[in-house]
Amino acid sequence: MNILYFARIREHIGKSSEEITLPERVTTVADVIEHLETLGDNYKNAFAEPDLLRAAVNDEYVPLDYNVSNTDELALFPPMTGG
Amino acid sequence: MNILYFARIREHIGKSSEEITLPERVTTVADVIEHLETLGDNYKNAFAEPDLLRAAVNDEYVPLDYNVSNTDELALFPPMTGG
Amino acid sequence: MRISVQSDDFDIAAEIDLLKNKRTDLGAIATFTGLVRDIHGEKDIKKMTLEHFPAMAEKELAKIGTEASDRWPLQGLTIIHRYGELYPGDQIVLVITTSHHREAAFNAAQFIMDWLKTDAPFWKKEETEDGTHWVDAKRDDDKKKDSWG
Amino acid sequence: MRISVQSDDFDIAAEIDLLKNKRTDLGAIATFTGLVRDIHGEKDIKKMTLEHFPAMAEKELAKIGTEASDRWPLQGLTIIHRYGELYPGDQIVLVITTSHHREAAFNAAQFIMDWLKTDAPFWKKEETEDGTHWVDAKRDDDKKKDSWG
Repeated sequence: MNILYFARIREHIGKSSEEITLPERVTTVADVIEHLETLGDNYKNAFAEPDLLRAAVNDEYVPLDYNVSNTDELALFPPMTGG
Repeated sequence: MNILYFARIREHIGKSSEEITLPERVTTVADVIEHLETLGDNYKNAFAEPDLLRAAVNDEYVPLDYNVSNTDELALFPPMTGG
Repeated sequence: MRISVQSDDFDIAAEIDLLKNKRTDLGAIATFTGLVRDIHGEKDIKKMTLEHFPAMAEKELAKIGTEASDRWPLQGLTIIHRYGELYPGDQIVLVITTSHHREAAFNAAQFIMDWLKTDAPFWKKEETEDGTHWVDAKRDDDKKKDSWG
Repeated sequence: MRISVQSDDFDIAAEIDLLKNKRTDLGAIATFTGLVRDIHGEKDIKKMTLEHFPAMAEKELAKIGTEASDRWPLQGLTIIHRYGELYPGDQIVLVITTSHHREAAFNAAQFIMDWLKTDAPFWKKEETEDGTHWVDAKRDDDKKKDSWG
């Protein structure tokens, strides 16, 4: 699965995108995040505040219980502050 | 008393201002209008719809029961339609 | 506060620049421009004449601007209203408000327009192929003004 | 509907002209411009960097514009949002709405700004003398969006 990171989350993780192969038990965006948190403290810090986490799958905003597969592109980012 | 007329009222009366000497019993703007209506049909037509009449005395909006004297300047006009 | 009652056209960009004037503390600029439309009801408008009460017009616009400044934290404010003969597409009125915050800028501009419609001494006369007629005031405009409390 | 996500500055007057384009049927034009302020809280802002999600930014702005067009009778609509490095006084965002009626133009512009704040994928990072930090989203912005129903 291709994952994109933006803003504060991108800075915590230290990269703007990466390719991750999802373990079999992973079905939702929340599962993906839980999996990412096993990869290191930088991920744990990035997702430390779940209230400040937003997601999009294939360029559409989705809730964290949205189902994903390896062929989806997932984007993770904090609440928007444009305008 | 100097009286100014604007818009539809000016056109009915046929002039944009005039000097009128108020009869003694005249105390309010409404009294002035009643007096003007005795001066001809053009005045009657100008003031035919009291709902569509607004007044200002010495450049301040006033209600029709406002007291006036010969030294005041009275302006009479329909509801505003600018903007 | 810049208030102008004029027959000449105005330039929105130049008016915004006057308010900005190299300031870097403005957060939001709202503008409203009212234009002469080519149709009223079902009739084509050829011309619109705006009559005004010169002694009161700028004074009443300034009162409305002061009222808006009392209600919202504005950093700057411009109200321009034209009079005279105008044609479809011509600009009639311009309101610009600046504030730290967008809500104040938006609300103040809308408030000024709503008050201006009922309180500024201007009268519109339209010319169509049937002749000329004075535009009727809308009861709805009184309601909009009153809705601000 | 004109939507643009760009690093370059924009020209309000040129954008209004694009919408007017010699039309004589417009009654009202509302604009909103958001600017970089030189102070946030008590700290001087030296620079603001706007990060965005390129694949989604124009698409989401277009969705917001379409939603506004469904709710109000608009004659034209422009939304421009910049990204990249900006400095105090710089323009960030422009919304222009045109309609026969002032209320539609005002409400649609305010609606677009309120939705844009929470739904457009842009993130602000400020640089002060203490270093850089990401701007926190305001809970108040969610309320403003929700207030439109």
